[in-house]
This record gives sequence, C-alpha cells and structure tokens, in this order.
Amino acid sequence: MNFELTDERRMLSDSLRRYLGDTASHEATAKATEGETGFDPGLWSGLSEMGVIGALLPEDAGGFGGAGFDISVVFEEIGRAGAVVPLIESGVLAAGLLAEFGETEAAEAAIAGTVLTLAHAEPGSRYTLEHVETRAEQHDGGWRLSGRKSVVGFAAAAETLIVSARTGGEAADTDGISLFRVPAEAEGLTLRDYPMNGGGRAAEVALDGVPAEALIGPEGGAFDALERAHARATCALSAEALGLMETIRALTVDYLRGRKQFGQPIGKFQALQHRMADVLIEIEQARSAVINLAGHLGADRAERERHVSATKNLIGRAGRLVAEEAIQMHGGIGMTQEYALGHFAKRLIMVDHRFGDADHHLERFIRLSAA
Amino acid sequence: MNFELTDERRMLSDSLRRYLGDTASHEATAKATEGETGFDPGLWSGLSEMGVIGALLPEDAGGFGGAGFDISVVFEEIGRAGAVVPLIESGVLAAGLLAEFGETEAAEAAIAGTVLTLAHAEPGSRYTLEHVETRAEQHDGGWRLSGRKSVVGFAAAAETLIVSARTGGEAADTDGISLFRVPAEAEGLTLRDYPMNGGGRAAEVALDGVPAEALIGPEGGAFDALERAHARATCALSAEALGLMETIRALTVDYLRGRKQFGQPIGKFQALQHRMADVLIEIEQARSAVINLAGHLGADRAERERHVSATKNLIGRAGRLVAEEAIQMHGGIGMTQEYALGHFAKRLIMVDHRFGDADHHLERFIRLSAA
Amino acid sequence: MDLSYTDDQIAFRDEVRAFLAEKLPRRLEDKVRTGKRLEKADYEEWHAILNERGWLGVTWPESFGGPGWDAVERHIFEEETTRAHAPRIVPFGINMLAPVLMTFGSTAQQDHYLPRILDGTDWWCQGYSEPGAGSDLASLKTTAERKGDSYVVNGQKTWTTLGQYADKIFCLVRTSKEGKPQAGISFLLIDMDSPGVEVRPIVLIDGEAEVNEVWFDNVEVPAENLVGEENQGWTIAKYLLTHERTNIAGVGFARAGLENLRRIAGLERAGGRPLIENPIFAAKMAQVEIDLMAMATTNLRTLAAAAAGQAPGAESSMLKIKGTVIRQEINALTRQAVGPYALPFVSEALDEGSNVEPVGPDYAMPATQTYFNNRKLSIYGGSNEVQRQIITKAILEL
Amino acid sequence: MDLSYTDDQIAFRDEVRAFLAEKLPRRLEDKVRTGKRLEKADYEEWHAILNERGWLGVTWPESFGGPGWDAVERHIFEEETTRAHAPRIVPFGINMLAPVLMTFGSTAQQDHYLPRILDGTDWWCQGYSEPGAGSDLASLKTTAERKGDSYVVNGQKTWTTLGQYADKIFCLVRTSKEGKPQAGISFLLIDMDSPGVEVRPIVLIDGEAEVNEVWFDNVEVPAENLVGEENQGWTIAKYLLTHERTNIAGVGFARAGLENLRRIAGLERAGGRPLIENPIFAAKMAQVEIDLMAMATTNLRTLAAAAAGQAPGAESSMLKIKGTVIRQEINALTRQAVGPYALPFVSEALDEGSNVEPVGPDYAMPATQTYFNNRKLSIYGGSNEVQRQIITKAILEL
Repeated sequence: MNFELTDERRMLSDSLRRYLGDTASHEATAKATEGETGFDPGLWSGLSEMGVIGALLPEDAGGFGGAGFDISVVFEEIGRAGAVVPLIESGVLAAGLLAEFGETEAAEAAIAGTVLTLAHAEPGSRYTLEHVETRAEQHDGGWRLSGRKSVVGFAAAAETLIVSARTGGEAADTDGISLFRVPAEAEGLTLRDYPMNGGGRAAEVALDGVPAEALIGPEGGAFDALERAHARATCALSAEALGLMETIRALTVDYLRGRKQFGQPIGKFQALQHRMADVLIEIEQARSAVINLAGHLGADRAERERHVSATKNLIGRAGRLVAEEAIQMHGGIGMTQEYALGHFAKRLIMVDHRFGDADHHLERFIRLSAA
Repeated sequence: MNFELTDERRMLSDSLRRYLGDTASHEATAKATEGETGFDPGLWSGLSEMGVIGALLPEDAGGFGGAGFDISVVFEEIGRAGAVVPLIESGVLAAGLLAEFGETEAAEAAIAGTVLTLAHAEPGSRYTLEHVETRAEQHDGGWRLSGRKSVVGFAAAAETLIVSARTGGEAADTDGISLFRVPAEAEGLTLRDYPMNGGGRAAEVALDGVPAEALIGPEGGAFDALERAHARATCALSAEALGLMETIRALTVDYLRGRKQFGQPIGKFQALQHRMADVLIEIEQARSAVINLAGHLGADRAERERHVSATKNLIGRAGRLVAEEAIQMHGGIGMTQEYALGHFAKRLIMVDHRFGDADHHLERFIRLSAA
Repeated sequence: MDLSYTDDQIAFRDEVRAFLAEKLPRRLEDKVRTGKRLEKADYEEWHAILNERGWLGVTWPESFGGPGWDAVERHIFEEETTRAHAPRIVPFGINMLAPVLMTFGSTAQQDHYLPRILDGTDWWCQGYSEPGAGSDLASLKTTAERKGDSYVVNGQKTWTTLGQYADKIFCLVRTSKEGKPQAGISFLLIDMDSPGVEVRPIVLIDGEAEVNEVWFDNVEVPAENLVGEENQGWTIAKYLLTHERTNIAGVGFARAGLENLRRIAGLERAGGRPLIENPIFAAKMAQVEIDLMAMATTNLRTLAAAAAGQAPGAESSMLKIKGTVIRQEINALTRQAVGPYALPFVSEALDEGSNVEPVGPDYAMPATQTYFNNRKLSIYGGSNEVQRQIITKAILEL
Repeated sequence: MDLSYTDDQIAFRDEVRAFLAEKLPRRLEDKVRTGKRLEKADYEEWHAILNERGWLGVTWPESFGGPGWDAVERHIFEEETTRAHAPRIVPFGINMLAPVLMTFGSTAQQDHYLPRILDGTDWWCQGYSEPGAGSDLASLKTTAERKGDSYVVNGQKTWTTLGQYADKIFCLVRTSKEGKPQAGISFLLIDMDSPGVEVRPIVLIDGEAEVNEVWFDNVEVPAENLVGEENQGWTIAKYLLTHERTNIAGVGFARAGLENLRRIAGLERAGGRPLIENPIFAAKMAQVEIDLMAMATTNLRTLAAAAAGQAPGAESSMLKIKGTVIRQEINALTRQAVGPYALPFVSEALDEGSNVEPVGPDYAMPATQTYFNNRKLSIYGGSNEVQRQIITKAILEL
C-alpha cells in the first residue's frame, strides 16, 4: 500500500501546475471561452509539447503512461486551473479508442496535438452507453453513416470524429456497435456548434449518409472498448472535479479569512466554520473516490465499473455541495461572472451532466453490486 | 380559511394539558412503564372521565367529536406530555371501527374506559394494510380464527380484541377481510406480552381456532373501514409526534439557554443556533402537515390517503431530525434514561415504525399521486 | 379550523381568474411559461393592464388608490397570477418605495410620486447594498453631504436589480459619521439622469446582466428628496425589510416550478422509461412536493395571523428559508431532469421570437440558467444565515 | 500509488486470519455477531488469548512487550478482528493508560502497571469527564489536595464506561486553582477499592447501564500514584486525546454493520419482495456503501502518512466525523429495515443463553438499542462539533 506519487508523476504534476498557472489564468480562460473554438490553441499546443496528451496513452500507442494515476494526476491539475481544453474528448476518449484498436498513427497525431473527438451519445440516449441508433450501412465497399449525435464536445474544432454506429442489433443492445473514423469535412456531416455552460463548445452532429474513412476495431464489437474508454474518461472528469473543488476551497478559505462583516472576518462565524468543515470532509472523500477509481481502472470489468459508478456518484454529490456552499458563503460576489469562483462552480456543477449523473450511477452501482 | 380552534376544542386542549401536566409527569410515566400494563390505570380512567375518549368518536356512537381536529388536538397534548395510554389502540382504532359498523354499545363501553385493541398487523405484513393471512372459518354457526398477529398494542390489558381475518381472497387482496370481536379470555388465544421501546406494552398474538364472539361489519368488506381507521390513527400518531417535538424543543431551548461551556451558554454558539433554527423550521412543517391531514380526514379516499402518506412521510423525516439533533445538542445527558429528553426522543423515533415509515409512505404517496 | 376558502374568498379568486383569462396577453404568458427573457416593455405592458383594473398596488390601502386587500386576498392574487404565468410585478416602486412614502413621506412626496409609480412614469430601483457590506447593511459608505438646498452624493451601490431600466433610485446614504453606524443613515430619492450617476451591468454566472453597480460622483440631489428626517433612514430601512417580505415563501413560484418539472420528467426518458417513473427521481420529486404542501399551509397560517393583525415574527424568516430551499431543490431537480442538455448554453434561444432553435428539447434551455440564477434566493433579501440568526434570536432569547 | 497491500502485509493479514480461525472462541464470535451483551469474563477471556499470542498491546512498541506494529499492520489487525466478530479490546488500560505511562510514567510505574494491564490483573477505567464539563474538559472540578504522602480526592466523574468492572481508575484532578484552568490539572491513578469511592450506574436510553458516575469522598491516594509532574496533567490529557484516536474512523465496525444490514434487507420483505430490492432502500444502502468505500481509503491514506511519520492533523477529526455519520446512518437503516419489530424491547433476549425467545426475527432485537446506543459516537471522544472546530482552526487559521 502506497499513496505516494511516483517521481515521474510528481514531476508531471508540478510542471503542469506551473505551466497552467502561467498560461491558463481566469482571464485567459474567459477570453478563450469567447473565442471560436472555445479553447486557447496556444495552451493546447503547449500541453501537447509538454507531453500531457502522451501521458494519457500507453507506450505502444506512442504515449508514455495511460494508467489511472497518469490520468488523475493530469486532470486534477486541469481542474485546479479551471482550464478548458479538448483533453478528455481528444486525448482520453478518441485517442484512447484509437490506441486500443492499434491505430497507432492516428493516436500519435492526437498526441502531437491534432484535435479529435468522439461522437457517441445521441439525443435519446441520456447516459446509457449502449443506446446507439445511428446506423452504418455498407455502400460501394465503404460505410455510410446516418443518425444524430448530441453534445459532441469540441466537434467544430476536431479534424476527425470517431463516430459510433450500429452495424447490427437494436437500440439498447451492447452487441452490434462499431466505430468509424469520419473526417470533419466529410459530405453529409453537419454541425450545430454552440458554447457550453461552464466553458468550451460542443455540437449537435447530423449524419446523413456520411461516408466513413475507416472502420475502427471489430465490426459490431466496439462496446467493451467504449465502456473502458468511458471508465477512463470518468476517472479524468472526476479528477478534474477534484481539482475544481481544490480551487473552490482555496478561494472560499481566502474569502472567509479576508471578508469582513459585522466587524470581523466572516470565517469567525461558527455556523460558517462548521459548514466549511463539512465541505472539507467531502473534498477529502472526493479525493479518495478519485484514488479508488484510478487504482481500479485496470481491474476486471465488474470491479472497474463498480468503482466507476461509486466514484461518479460521490463526485456528483460532493460537487453539488461544494459548489453551492461556496456560492452561498461568498454571497453576491460568488454569483458574478467576473470573479473566478463562478467559472469553477459552474464547471463543477456541469460535471454531473457528463458520463452519467449521481443518480444514474447510484442505480448502476446497485445493479453492478447485485450481479 | 381559518386556523383558529373552536372554543370547545380549545377548552378541551387547555384542560387536557393541565390534567396531563399534573398527572403524567416524567416520573409517573417512567413508573407506569415498569408496571404490568405499561400504562397508569388512574390516568386512563381520568382521561375517560374528562371525555377525552368521547372526543375521538362521533355523536352517533356516543361520542361528541371524531373529526380530524378533535383527534389532532387531543393527541398533540398526549404527545406534549409524553403520556403513554392505549388511546390510539382503544379509542381511535378499535372503538372507531366499532362505531363505523354501528356497534354503539361496545363503542360506548370504550368511551367509558374499557380497554380494547385492534389485532390487525401480522408478522409478514410489515406496513401493508391489506396483507392478512389469519383465516376465519365457519364452525357450528360461529367463526373460528387461526393465525398470528404482531405487535398488538396493549393486547394484554385489553378486555376485547378486534381481530381482522380473511373470510375470502388471498394474502394481498383488499377484498375478503373481515373483523371479529374476540374476548381476551377466549380459548386458543395466547399472548406473548412485552414492553416497547419508547414506552407501553404490546404482544404477539397467536390464534389457534379461537371462537369469535361476533362478526363486525360486512363479511369480507372491512378493508375500507380499516383504511379509514388507520388514516385517523395516523393523524393521531402524527399529532402525538408533533406534541413530542414541542416538548423536545422546549427542553432543548432550555438546555441551550442554561447549559454553559467554555464560559457561556451553549446557545450562544452560532453553529448550534443555526441548526436549532432548522429544527424549529421542521417543527413548523410538522405542525402544518398535521393540520393538512386533520383537515382532509373527511375528504374522498384519494385526497385523504394522499394526505395520510404526505403527512406521515414528513413526520418521519422531521421526527428523526428533531430527535437526533436534540440528543446531539444535549450531549451525554440527552442519552440518559433519567432525564426526560430520552423518553420523548425514543417515543418520537418509534413513531416511524408504526403505520408505515417515511419511505413506505413516500412510495405510497407517489402511487396515489399517479393514480 | 377550516382549510378551505370562505365563499367571499372563492368569489374573489374566481374574479381574479376571469380577469387573467381575459386580460393577460398570450404573448406574455408564453414568455413566462417557457422561461424567455422579459424586456422592460413587457413589464410596463402588464403593469398598465393591472393598473387599469386598479390591481397594481396590491399592498396599497384604498386611501392611496390600492385595492385594499387583506393578506389572504393578496395571497390569492399572487397564487393565481403565478399559476397563470403572468409576469411578476416589479416590486421596487410598488411594493418597496410606495409603502415607505405612505408611512414616512411628506404629503407633497406622496402626491407627486405615488401616481407616477402606478401609471409607470417612474421606474424605480433600489440603492441599498454596497460592495463590502453584504448582509451588514449598516456599514454602508455612500455619503450625502448637505450643501445649501442640495445633498452631494458620492459612493457606490451594487446588486441593483433592473437598474438599467430605472429612471430613479431610492438610496440609503450616510449623512453622519457620529454615533453607531445605524445612526447616521438617511433615505434619499435620486434621479438617475443626474450628472455623475453611472450604471454598470454585472454579469452573473447564468450569463445574464440583471443586476448593476450604480456609481455616484458628486451627484447633486435636491434636499426635498429626503424622505423622513435626516439620520433617521435606518428606521425606514428596517421597515422596508419587513415589507419586502410579502410573498416571501414563494409558494406560487414553487408550484409553477414543480408543475414544469413534472412535465419535463414525464417527457424525458431514462433507461427506457419516463424519468417520472424512475423510483429515485420520483422519490425526490415527491419529497419536495410533500415539503411544499406543508410549507403552503405554514404560509397560509402566517397570512391568516397577519390578516388577524398579528405582526409576523420569526415565521417570515422560517418561510424565507424553507421557501428558498424548496425552490432551489426544484431548480436542481429540473437541471438534473434535462440530463446532458443542461450543458448547451444558447443565450439567444431565451429571447422572444429568436430565430435560434433550441439545442435539444426547448424546455431544457433555461434549466441551467434558472438553477444558477436562483442561487440568489438564499443570498438576497437577508441571506438564509441572517434569517437563522433572526429565528434563534426570537426563540432562544440569548 | 498502489492501493493493494504489499506481500509482507498480505502475509501478515493471513497470519491474523489463521490466528482468528484457530483461537477466537465460537461462543464469543456468536455473541458479537448477534449483538448479545458481553460480560466482563468475555472480555477477559479474549484479552488472555490475545496476550498469549503477544497481540494484546496492539499499539505497544516491542520494548514494552508489544508487537511493534506500524499503522497499517494495526489497521489490518483491527479490520480482521472486526470482520471475524471478535470482541473489541477494552481500550482503557491497553490503549489509553499504557501509552501515557510509557511516555510520562516513572520506570517504577511502568514496571508495576504495564504487565498487570497485559495479564488482566488490573481492569482500568477512565476518569476524565465531569457533570457540567462535557467537551470543556479543562473546567473540571474534582480536587486532589496534597496532605503528606497522599492526595485527598473529592469530586465526581461521569460517563465512566465499564466502570462497574474496574479495579482502578486514571483521573484528571485539579491540584491547583492558580492560572488558566488548564494549568492546575494533574493525572492520578486511583484504586477503586479505596474507601470513599462509589460507583453508580447511569442507565442510557437504550436501557443499558454501560456507563457510570464515580464519586470520590475524601479518598486517600498515595502520592506515588501521580503520573508525571503535579499540575502538568493537561499535557497528558492532550496526549491521550490524540492516542484515543486509534481506529477513529471505525471502518471495520462500519463494514460489519453494513454486512449485517445487507443480510437483514435480504430477509425482510416489503410490498411482496425483499427489502434489498426496494429502489429507495437500496439507494440509501448504496449511498452509505459508496461513502464508506471512499472513507476507507481516506483512512488508509491517513494511516500511510502516519506510518511514514507524519503527525495526524485535521485528518483524524475528519475521519471521526465521517466515520460516525456513516455508522449512525447504517444503524438508522438497520432500525428502519426491521420495520415494526424495532418496537419490542426484550432486554433479556440480548443475554447469552437466555431462554427468552426473540420477538420477531432474532436480528431485529438489537436494532433499536444499537441505534440509540450509537448516538454516543458523535458525542464522546470529542463531539463532532469540537472536531469541526479543530478542522476549521487548522484550515482557516483564524
């Protein structure tokens, strides 16, 4: 048993924290949010050059990491800075799937900074991973995709989309789901691009007979890899949430110490102190939940997915408490867009709407535990 | 719209409060708890003489009340005093059912102080009212009852038991349930009598071919009356819970004002103040919930039962909060049997185990709302 | 005890319903129901319709041109207008300044300002809060220095809701630094057109700019604009904070929110069935509904006591807390209900007649914004922490 | 990072398991598993078995005859013994007084008392709390007046757990009224057989008399029974409060409680199916299990840091709070699970070998008692309010 980071991970964490501290200030992030892609391309290429994307992927795909604690270390820092980049979409989900299926070249391009994204969820799927209605059909020796994909992160900035589609089975089957590589400029592909609450951009993707560049992995057998990719993405997002909580905690502690009302720092008011203590306890719980998931990403399916759902449930509950209490303790200032807290709180609340909310995962945890 | 009590009810409430204040002290209740029947017979006959039992029953059954607010006014005072008497069992449940079916003589005996009880719940029924497995069979022109009844309140003190049994249908049917009058000394009737957490006594009742004195009401058609009786009993118990909360509140406020730690009354500690404020809010919620149920006892079935479940759910949740916070704020002293708080807190917690707990009624409320 | 309305109250309720059915413009109803942004003109239109019927000054006594309703009638009116998705009455002139003028103002001030509030000539906003003051109102720093027939005002107000629409602002200002902080405060009416007044919007985390900072740089204000006596403003402030508490429980808003939530939960599908049939979600919805049923009765009890002449005490603080907790929980459940479609932020889709189509179902668009916006409920109008203080002060007497 | 045990730790765990399989008497295991009352002889039997193996003084260094385990090994031992339903080690001598003597006691005291603690000659209890002091320990009033070679002790201690079994009590007493309240406190060892010592049971709301009042009426205590220096007792008290925090999170108890709850929920039927399949109940159980999974890791993190020589700070306060919240929630769910059979109170059914049959299912009998008894968890050992104070003091530095 050992809760120390390896030297390599500690170095990565430290240099990433310094880099983000310099490059991804609240003002810089706010500016990028207004921009066309929803992120700062300079920051993105900087991260790529630092090897941050490579740290998310295993050696045989050109990376130098890819384990749970590689992912959690990187994303805790991303969250701490409140940085907005397509790192989950491109590095964890899309490149992770490419790596799994031996598409080394494409994975290496992603490590080098090419933006990819995964177009998987659909308007009716909510958080159900196997719900895929988009269909792929053989046509002149290639595949044509038709369907709708929803809230595809950073789709408009992506050069390539990894699109899931049915080559068999019905909407709720795990069998019959395949993955395809689709270039952004493919005919029949239309995006409705929009900003997201909490930063970044996403798009509704319409596919009308879009020709796929290639099938990735086995025909009809992509579900297991998709589930593993979402386990890694949930680990990444949970670690990001932990980082967001860390900064919210620091902002709130500073505020409680500095802000005076009725002649004393409001941190002297015992009612706030005790609520802050409960917030701090939940942040430690969140930290342990992230460690639990990161440490079990390599476990067998049952154990891994049980931890996915346990962690995401706890992160969802803790996140809401931390965000709401921080806003409340800050009072009005906590609700303004200018002050940094708002960005972090919004991003943290929005975590619960990605890859399954607290209740979704609670029910899933119960099902997985009974199995 | 009017939230004032009528003069009659206010007088009843006032005189009951005075009487209980004199007669049902914490010490007297503790002594009665040790006694054979689990209640003070002097207190019981005093209540009967005051007309308290009559207030729970309508005029055509020899009473002078029986409306929701008659019940709630009486039981709020019972709760406030922490008194332990078979008033729900005998006055509300048993006599109420007798009155419904025109058994005026027996109801009048109950008003005069004869102790009755309802033996309805069974070892496997939990909180499901229609779950009756005890069977009644015709035998020589009479009925013989066989089965098991569980946690029958004050059974050992009762002269007569009103026993529910199936004359038709299966365990979970609403049809086919009948009521029978069974004298305590009937052959084949055995009691396992025991004390209850929170005071009073109850018994497990075994019926082995017990001859019934009489069928009460229509054969196989007692369910609606049983449901109505339990609605009234839930109103009574909820009002009792409110009274318990009132006294717990008074004890806790006194304690917060009087108890000194670190050089000042602990009520000066803001963390406790704010938690006490939340307790007070929930007590007001409980008061409104009791009013809502009392005001809808005469409504049609759907409306009435929806309020039964809403109120019992809220009382269950508020009761736990109030009891636990009061014990916590009192510290060690709150956990001793000698100090009055323990009795009130225990009784309040035990409310959730009678006539359906908070979750049972939450699910029932959802079903009734969807219907 | 009688939980039902009297015949007179039922007749009144029917009258309000008939009025709303006839007079509430469909266009405004649609905007409110679907969570679209309301513009200044929308409020003005609705105010004018109410004023024509004599129902704008809901809290006003008949002697000042109000309908003279009691607390229960006001409640019925509020409940019915909320249920019908009418715009709210903008409270700053009608419910805040007007009662102050009726109680503390000179006859001249009453005669001048009250009619202009009703007919919409003046749009008032509130200048109470200051940066750094928060719930500690008495620590305010904006000064008004008497020079001849004028006061010269310098300082800054903040959280001024809808200040961008306002012609006038009523302010608490410091006219003396002697004695306790409360002692040197005065209540002053200021024209927003005066030289030296500047309004700057504050963008909140929902992306909206509903509140503002208002800056005063040597603003000259005629001395006749003082309400009450100099340095007696704290009395007025306390009076106003009590009056602000009309409809503090927000029962109508909560009911409308719950109805909207129930509709959404019936339409959203999770795991192959409507979300409303998911036991855990249904349990959360039912719990908040049960809390609301009780709170609505607490509210009516308080109103009935007020109608019987009892001054509201800790009850309004209890209603404020429980009311905001319930509304915020409904907002959180609504955000949860829309699932991944809580993520898109398409501000234009909230504008009336926008050509921008919603992303995902139309009901999803305002869910996140409303959730974040309503975090304010437990902060403003005396934060829930301040309310808890009031409650325990009243009960514990320590 | 590595969440799994090292090979050495796994070997150690297996050794503990083998020992328990062989040496834990079935009779004791049954009593613990079914929530029966443990008698003095039960504890003594188990202590002797552990002592024979050299595993009784779990926190003791080897130099004093302990096993010399590190924090992780202690955790493994605690986890395994709890899982196996072994009786707990009564902490007063082993885990509380012994570390005090090792750190502050004279060699003579160490030589005399430590072996007697291990071999069961002395049963110690704790004389810290006083009526009216509660969490404000320094306000204690029991006096010890030096007269020649003796102290004369007068006063009262309370909440003395298992004091009815004890031969000896270690006390905080006031030896001086000079200076701050903390300054005049001393640490004294008192023989319970001394004339003037009286023990009175306190019956708690679960109906049990596990705690006691201890009265001192002119009790003569040899001066050599002073531990450390006169008026330096506060240092010892603080030291002991830290040491008391071994296994503060109670992970093992929580796991055993959750396992018991799951078994009950599988047997109880609600609405025609096992309670464990009821979505709302299952959700509550899952939530507490998820909290426990995270808390167990927080506990291991803290242990690992302690094993690496870091002094525990606010972490143990966090573990105390979360640990008690989780255990109390499990107790409440267990009480809820048994339904109406939470009502019968059949005290005799909790005695070993009692002829009294349980009322309802046997697992229902202790549910209410355990729920009420464990309300103490958030009160004693520094109430959760005091722990919150420690946490914010450490973090906010105000």
